[in-house]
Amino acid sequence: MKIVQLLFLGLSLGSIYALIALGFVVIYKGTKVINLAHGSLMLLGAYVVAVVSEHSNFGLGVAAGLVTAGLGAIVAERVVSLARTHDHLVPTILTIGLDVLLAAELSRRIGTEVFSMGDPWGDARVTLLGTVLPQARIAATIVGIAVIAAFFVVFRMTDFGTRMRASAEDAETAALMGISQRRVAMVSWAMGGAMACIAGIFLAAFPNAGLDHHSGIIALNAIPAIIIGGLDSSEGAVLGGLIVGITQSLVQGYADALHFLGGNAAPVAPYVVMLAVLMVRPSGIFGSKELARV
Amino acid sequence: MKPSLRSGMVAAALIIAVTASSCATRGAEAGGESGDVKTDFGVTADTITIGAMSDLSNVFAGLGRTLVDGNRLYFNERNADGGICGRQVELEVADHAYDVQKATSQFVDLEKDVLGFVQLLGSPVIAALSPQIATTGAITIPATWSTDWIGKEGLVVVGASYPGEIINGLDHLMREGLIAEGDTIGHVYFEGDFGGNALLGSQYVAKEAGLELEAIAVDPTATDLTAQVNQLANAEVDAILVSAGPRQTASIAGVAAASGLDVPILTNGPGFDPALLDTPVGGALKDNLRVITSYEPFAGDSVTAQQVAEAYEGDDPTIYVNYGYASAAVMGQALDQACENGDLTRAGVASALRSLDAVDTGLMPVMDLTDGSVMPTNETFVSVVDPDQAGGLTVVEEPFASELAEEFAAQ
Amino acid sequence: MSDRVARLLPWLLVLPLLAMPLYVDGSWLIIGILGMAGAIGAIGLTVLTGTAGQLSLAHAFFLAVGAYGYAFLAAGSEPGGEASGLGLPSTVAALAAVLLAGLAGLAFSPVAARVKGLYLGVASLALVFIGEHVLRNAAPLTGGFNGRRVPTLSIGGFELTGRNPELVVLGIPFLERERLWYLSVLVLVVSIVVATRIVRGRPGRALRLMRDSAAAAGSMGVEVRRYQASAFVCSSMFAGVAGVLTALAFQYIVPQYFTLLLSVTFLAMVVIGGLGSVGGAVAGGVFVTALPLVLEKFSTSLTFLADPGTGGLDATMLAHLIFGASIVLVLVVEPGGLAALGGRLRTLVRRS
Amino acid sequence: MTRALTVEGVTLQFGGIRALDDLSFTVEPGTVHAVIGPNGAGKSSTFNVISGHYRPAAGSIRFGDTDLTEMAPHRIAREGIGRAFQNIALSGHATVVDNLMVARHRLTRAGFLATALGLPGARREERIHRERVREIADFVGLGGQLNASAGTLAYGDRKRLEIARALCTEPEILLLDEPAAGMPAFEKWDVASLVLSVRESLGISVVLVEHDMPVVMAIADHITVLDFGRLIAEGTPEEVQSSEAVIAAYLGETAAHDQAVTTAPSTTPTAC
Repeated sequence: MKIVQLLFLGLSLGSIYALIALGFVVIYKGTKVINLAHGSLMLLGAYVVAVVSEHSNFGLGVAAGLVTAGLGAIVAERVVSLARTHDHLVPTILTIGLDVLLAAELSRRIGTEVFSMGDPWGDARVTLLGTVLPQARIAATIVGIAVIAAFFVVFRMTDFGTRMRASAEDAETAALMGISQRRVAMVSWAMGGAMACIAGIFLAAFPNAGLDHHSGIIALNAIPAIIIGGLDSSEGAVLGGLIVGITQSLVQGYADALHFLGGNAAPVAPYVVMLAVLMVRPSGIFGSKELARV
Repeated sequence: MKPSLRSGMVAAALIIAVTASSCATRGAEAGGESGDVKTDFGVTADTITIGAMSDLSNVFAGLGRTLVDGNRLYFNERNADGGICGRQVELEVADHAYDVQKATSQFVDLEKDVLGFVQLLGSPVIAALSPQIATTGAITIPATWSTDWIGKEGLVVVGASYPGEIINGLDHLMREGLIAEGDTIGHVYFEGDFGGNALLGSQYVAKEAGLELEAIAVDPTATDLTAQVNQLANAEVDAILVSAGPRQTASIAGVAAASGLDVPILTNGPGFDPALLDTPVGGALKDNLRVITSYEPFAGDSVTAQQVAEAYEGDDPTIYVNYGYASAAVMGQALDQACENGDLTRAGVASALRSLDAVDTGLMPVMDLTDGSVMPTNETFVSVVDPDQAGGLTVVEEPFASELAEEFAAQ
Repeated sequence: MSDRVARLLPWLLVLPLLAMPLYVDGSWLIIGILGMAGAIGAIGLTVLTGTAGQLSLAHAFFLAVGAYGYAFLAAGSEPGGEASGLGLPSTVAALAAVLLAGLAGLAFSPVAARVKGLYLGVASLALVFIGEHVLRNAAPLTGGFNGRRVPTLSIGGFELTGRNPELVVLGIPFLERERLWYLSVLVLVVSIVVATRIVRGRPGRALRLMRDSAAAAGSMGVEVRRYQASAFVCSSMFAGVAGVLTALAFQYIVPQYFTLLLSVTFLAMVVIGGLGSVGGAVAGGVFVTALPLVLEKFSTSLTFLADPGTGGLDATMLAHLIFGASIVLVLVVEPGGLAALGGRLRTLVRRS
Repeated sequence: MTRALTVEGVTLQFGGIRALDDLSFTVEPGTVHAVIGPNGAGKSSTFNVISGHYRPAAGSIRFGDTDLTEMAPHRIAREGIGRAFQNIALSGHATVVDNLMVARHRLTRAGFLATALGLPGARREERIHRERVREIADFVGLGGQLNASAGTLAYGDRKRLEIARALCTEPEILLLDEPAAGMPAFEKWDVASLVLSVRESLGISVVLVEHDMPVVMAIADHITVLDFGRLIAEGTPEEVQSSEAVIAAYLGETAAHDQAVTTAPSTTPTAC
């Protein structure tokens, strides 16, 4: 039964990683930038949720958090777009600068406090097939699935989704067809920011102890996920997130048997999986190959 | 613009000319006598400068801040009473932000201005600076209770060791009848000089008292310990030890309570942070957590603890205010002794400190510092969570040293 | 400006560096030494990321190989030591550690040759995490969590990073830091010369074309995969040198230093300096390394700074803000970084 | 010049689409050989196969007795096949002379170590090759702009630089991909005469892909005409001009073009 438990845990954790990873991918598809300020955006959103819900209620807090993280992401996108360059490396490096700035200010505000999210699930839990799962985590999985499903509906079926896909595939042609690159960029970042906020709420909620100034770095866990799945693949992000969650959970669960890996190998294991995937598929499982124009 | 050999030689000639004509501006080393005592570093006729290297802006900021507050409280008190050896004590605080590079550079700067260090926080920093501390001979009190650092020149670990705390804690649970021979205990720990060291304690007890031990290493970035708690639940543990950070303690307590794993949880001092009491896991901490320390919790019952609590002006006090005060008191008493010996040099302070066989700080058990190769005490308090108390802890068992802890320490 | 003066200029920059230990004390020297180590590491990264166009976040890992490699090779296996060692002569160990870093780069080259662009950047991230894991777990080699001591470097009994035999110059005792200072200046100058030659010479031209068009590089006879691997090896050897110097400066190394943060710091150095420019990398390396250290040093005299831990703007925070803002500003305002600013300055001077 | 370049039965496939279909032709030594055809006919693909960027599914490419079919691009370059790219593939920030020096790569040896140490051999080599590069730059008319950065050159000069760079590899045979594309008339004829003098004064065979028919007809010795990846005609300019298949293909170009777009492969395989 142990394996079932571990899979459950891995899936529930993986669904949060999937949300973070999807945020990365949406932004990448929209603008070809890996947003390395994602962790700080996540922290920003969750911080606002915590502060607002303390003074009013959780629903209002979530709304405020989503809006703040979305707006923060748009501001970030505007700054990134100021770098006029065709080199994809440059805007990605720029987001490191933004991350440092945002993280510095947030950690000054948060200081040594630990915020609770004020979420309705508290420390309640459910027992499923002998596995104890926190309700907040179940909610995370459900919300994660819902957000991801909604995203795919928007992406595949709406006009906006079509525009976004078009510009993801060939920005120049899309621009010629009258698709506003700028709007696509802003909306994709806003969506990415909002997803980060949702993930942040669940990463700070039970069974985690709450939000502190260091919570943002958990977003790093999603980085192997986006590479495993493929930078420009939404499906890949979801799959990658789940792979990372399950890998961590299994390696942790079988730590005794895996002792030759050294102590505490769980945080490192996803990176090993990532390298293995890259050796076979240099653009991830679902990632499209980079075109070589001669 | 390519440097050629010839231009290089011209430059070299210039360098020689410049350096020869210059008089170097750097001063000579400190030393000599000041008033009635021998001195070298950090002591003038009217001040003694003591250093504190802390983390005030990174992961251990909460701990570091209150620790510095405690250091300050003690020296302020002494200064108000006329100072030490007729001199006012100045505390030079440096914030290394848990960054080894920064700490290394700061140390060079700070070291020549201070007599010793009343605080050195962060195990990587302690490790990185340990050779330089040995070279300078500056008495340094590291904010750690790991046996890894005893017997290292210059470093004076104050209090009982992490494994000693764990052993006493288990002894306490056995006496309370909460665990017995044949039971299983779980130990969740950070690898390294904190958790890895504390694990020696639980391993020792498991062997000596016939307990089964389920040890799980976790990473400081792991804040969701559901998997670990499940593992402990599967092993049907009767008690959980946590030698990790406050977030890990909180997650374990929370998940364990939610899973119906209603067992006592023990942690070392660094595993508890009162800031967590307002989060959803606060209740679980209150029900099951016991904290084992060799220093009295903030606002404890002792006279000194009450005085310190009264004098404390900051927000959100933690138990480290008291430890900071007590470790400063150890330094203070070493300075008093050195003054009496007429030798306030680093070497003088070191030998004075090592002559103290009964240091009473008012907040910690009486300590014997004469043997640098063992911990100065094996006695610890046991405290439980009390949200109504400032600092969040209240003592349930006054300092004691279990037989097992004494035997372990003697090894 | 006459040709001769122009040729003398770079050497004139070295001049104050050589006189420095006579005027400033150990705390400034250590900042300088760390800055120079940073500069050397940054040179390596700018060759890889700037010239060859390969994004790498693995630089911290290669620094660690250099640092730990030196400590392991040079340390004797004395009883009571934290970790074992081979006891090689320290100069041999230092050179071997640099080679070892190069070998580590070579070992990664199958990935480097397969994976491109941002994927490579993230793939290289794996090395930092895996490396840190190994450093913590391979205790017999690395000393584990608590790290290990770094032996002094000496030539024929003269300690280049110690205090024996005694040496006094112009009334100033030359101790560890004074000696290491000169060693660092020497190594930095050599690194700059070597890197400049590589970047301007045949390998540099091939790497640049490879970055701009891999297909064209192939048709010019450049073995693209081999050159990608070579760039990695070359860059990791510079990182190895920086690692050895850092280890010598610290005298004790711990795994917690060689983390993702360090890799990101190096990336910031080369970006702020101007991608692909050796001079820029040096400027960026010194700036990024020294900034927090210098700010911290002056924090008490900078009255607008708050005391650390009070929630106001303290030195650490200010350093973070300047660090973050410089990355953003450089990339938005002057993508050529400090190197381009320097270029503009030169033009201005020449015109006037 | 003794070697002929023989393309024999080459088929190139992207997914289900045949970009080249059983293509065969021979470039005789010392000739200007043009490959023409409507858009999407497979001209650039032919070049990419010859220079090793694409690998054919069937068929072979030989240069004299040497089989190039499985060779990597850099090995093919070393065999003496030079290539100028259609979408200018220069290092924009580097100077003209550096862009040309990189083409000496196969003729020079100084590696990382020799360059880093500034060994005498490496310095001598650099000096000698700089001299030769200057000659070639003069030959194409860029002698006065050696130290300008490539990105700042006028379009026509960049095209010339492409050609010069290919020449700097000292090829036996030169592949020129639309050297006159996008140029005003007077510059086109400059390029045309440059191509002729490459053949005449340097004795290098030229394979030319070019859209501009008057230029092609004026300078080509031999023409291969492709349509949908297949050879539809070949011969001297006169023979080709009178070929009915060619006329049909070109007349139908508009229609063919549309068709080519709709059936064009959506992905291009990665190089190397």
